[in-house]
Amino acid sequence: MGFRMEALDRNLRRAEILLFGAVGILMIVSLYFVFKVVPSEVTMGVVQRIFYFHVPSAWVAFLGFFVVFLSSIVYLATRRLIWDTVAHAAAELGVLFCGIVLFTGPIWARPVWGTWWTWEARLTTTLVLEMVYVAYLVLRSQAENRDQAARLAAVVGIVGFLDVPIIYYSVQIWRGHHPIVFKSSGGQGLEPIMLKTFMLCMGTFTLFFLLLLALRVRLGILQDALAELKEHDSTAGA
Amino acid sequence: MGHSALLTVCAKDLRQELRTRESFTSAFFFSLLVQVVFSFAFDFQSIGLGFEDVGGGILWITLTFSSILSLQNSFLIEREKNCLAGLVLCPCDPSAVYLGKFLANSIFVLAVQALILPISTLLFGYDLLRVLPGLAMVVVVNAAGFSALGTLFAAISVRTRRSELLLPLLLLPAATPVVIWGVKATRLCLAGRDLGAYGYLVALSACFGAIFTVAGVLLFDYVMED
Amino acid sequence: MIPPREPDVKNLNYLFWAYTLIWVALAGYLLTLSIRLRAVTSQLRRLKSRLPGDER
Amino acid sequence: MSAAFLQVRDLDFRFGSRRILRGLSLTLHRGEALALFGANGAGKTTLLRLLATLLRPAAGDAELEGVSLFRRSERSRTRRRIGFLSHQSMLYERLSARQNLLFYARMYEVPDPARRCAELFRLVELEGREDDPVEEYSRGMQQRLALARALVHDPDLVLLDEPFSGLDPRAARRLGELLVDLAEKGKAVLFSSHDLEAGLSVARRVAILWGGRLAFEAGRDTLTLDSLARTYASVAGRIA
Repeated sequence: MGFRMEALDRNLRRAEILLFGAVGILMIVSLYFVFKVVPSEVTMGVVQRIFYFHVPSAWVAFLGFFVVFLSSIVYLATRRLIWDTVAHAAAELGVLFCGIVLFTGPIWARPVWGTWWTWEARLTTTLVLEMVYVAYLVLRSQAENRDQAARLAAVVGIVGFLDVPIIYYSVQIWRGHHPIVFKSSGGQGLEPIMLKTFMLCMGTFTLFFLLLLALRVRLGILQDALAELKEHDSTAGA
Repeated sequence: MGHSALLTVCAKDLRQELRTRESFTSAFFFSLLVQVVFSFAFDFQSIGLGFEDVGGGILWITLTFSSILSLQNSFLIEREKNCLAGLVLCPCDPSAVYLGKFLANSIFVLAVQALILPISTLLFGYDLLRVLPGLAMVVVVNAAGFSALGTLFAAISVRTRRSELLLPLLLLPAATPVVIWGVKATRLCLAGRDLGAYGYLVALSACFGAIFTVAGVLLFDYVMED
Repeated sequence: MIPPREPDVKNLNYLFWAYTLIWVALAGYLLTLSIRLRAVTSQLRRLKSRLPGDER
Repeated sequence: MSAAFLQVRDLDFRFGSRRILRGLSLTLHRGEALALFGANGAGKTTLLRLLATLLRPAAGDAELEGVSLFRRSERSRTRRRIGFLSHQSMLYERLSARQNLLFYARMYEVPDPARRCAELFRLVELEGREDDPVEEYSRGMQQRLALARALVHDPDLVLLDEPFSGLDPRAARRLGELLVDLAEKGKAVLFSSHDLEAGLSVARRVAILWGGRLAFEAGRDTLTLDSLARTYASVAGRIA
């Protein structure tokens, strides 16, 4: 493995330990706040507490897609595979957190609106984005070799992200009426304690995202190194 | 220098299609099949719905999937004898190849629609002539928007192992905006509303097409590189 | 401000399921990552030991 | 000898994690034909595709009269000067030979496409079959048409990947004469081959590609067929 890669690997490992500690503590504090400290929202009752993890998941998924977008551009400019590894890791996390949003959404909607699925603008956008980035991951698996996968995925990573605001806007038009009181109650209507808890959860999830990203990127680097060694092994032997 | 390569590529695709008529026949019969199946499914008299309510969906499913067939074919013909490499080696700007293919694909899709729409009036008994000018514009703008993104994704998926699987998977979610605006505009148009009612939707689809044509022009070079 | 008890109780299981599933997803992913990481590092170590000479 | 027309300096190429070319260097002059020998997988095709600007090298550079082949800003001008005949014909089977050639002539912005195509059909002896679809052509005829396609814009550097493979002796001889004629007209010709004899009959210089580099290079006149065969075996033997 190249010298620079080993340095990166060491830094990632150091970052992981720090993040692991921070996320561990923050997660416990968040859970304590969400279940013990913060009062229930008056209209929806206790089930509204799903909000404190649901919305941060959506934010982190969106952050993941943004990281894919940036690292795809940098990869196309510099052609260094490390950026492609970052894009791949971020896309995988984006899909994971979108999945979390997509199944906590209905669980929240069921008791409050009586239906599992509501074509609410944000939830629908998340569904469409999940499909776009699952297609991104399928593209990677279908590519013939690593360089082609990186190049084609980078193009889809860029085009996919350009599509995000357009999808949201088109879904907004389709659903027409004002979005159901999902997030807006979180914004203005929240009491200070609720807002603090919400911010706490956002911070926790962002750190959690960074932890998972570091782990997944390191995995990508090691996989590349392994492939190189195997290749070397086979040609040296031949 | 640019437009000559664009027209040459487009002319070549049209000439090849005229000679083989592969993508036209497959797209046309697929669309016909979809329309026939829908006319089985919706017996308008009994369910009390006019065609206006459902027509948008029917026309759009036909348009979407038949364009995927012709987008797929437009790059499969290049893959056969590695003509993709032949195109890459040309001194022209790769975006000229993209725009040439985009133009050819849009023409194929619209040719299929031009034949399917009259047939759908027979199957579903709505008055096409009354809505024709508006509907034609909606179909043209949305087909172009769909092909703009579709041409880029077709060029991407043809290079991978399973391009037939990958193109719909990549294109359909990403093209959701065009489908949503297209269906909504078609329904308003079929309901006899004037341009004022659905003009903004056609404008939005046009923006979608413009954005992804520019993206295609800028990114096509990276896709075609071996 | 003590939250009213009765209307919440039946929704409690939804809350429970939501958080459980979030945890299963996150912890599960973390687990698979660490397993895959351990597998790759051990394979790397084994392969490296087999090619002592031309270590690049 | 004039200055080097094509200068390749320690070219590296990696396919995924496999290093196919390892610091390959090569020079080619105008009016010279170089035969490139090497076993399958030695990197002959990769080298030719790199020089045709279809691939990007991991390291090293190749210059055409001082201009790098891989500089994006020069790419259009560079590609106008390179002709590439690959394993696959790059022809549209459903279109006629004339339509194929006219298409590429227009794409390369050849001044008078019709006249140029007629000239090429005469050169590759396909007169009278111009309007048949390429799918009705025999393998030899398709190869001749593919050669015409590679020469449509009268390139200065002509790259041919295994042009002699699958040709009967008569066709091989005719192709050899054509390549010699190209070199005499001042073109730089680089072709890969398995057929030592055919290569020797055409090339002014010979090279053997092995282990990602030129393991052997020599002028044609310093060699006989069996001395080349012996060197080839020893090169392959020594490194394997």
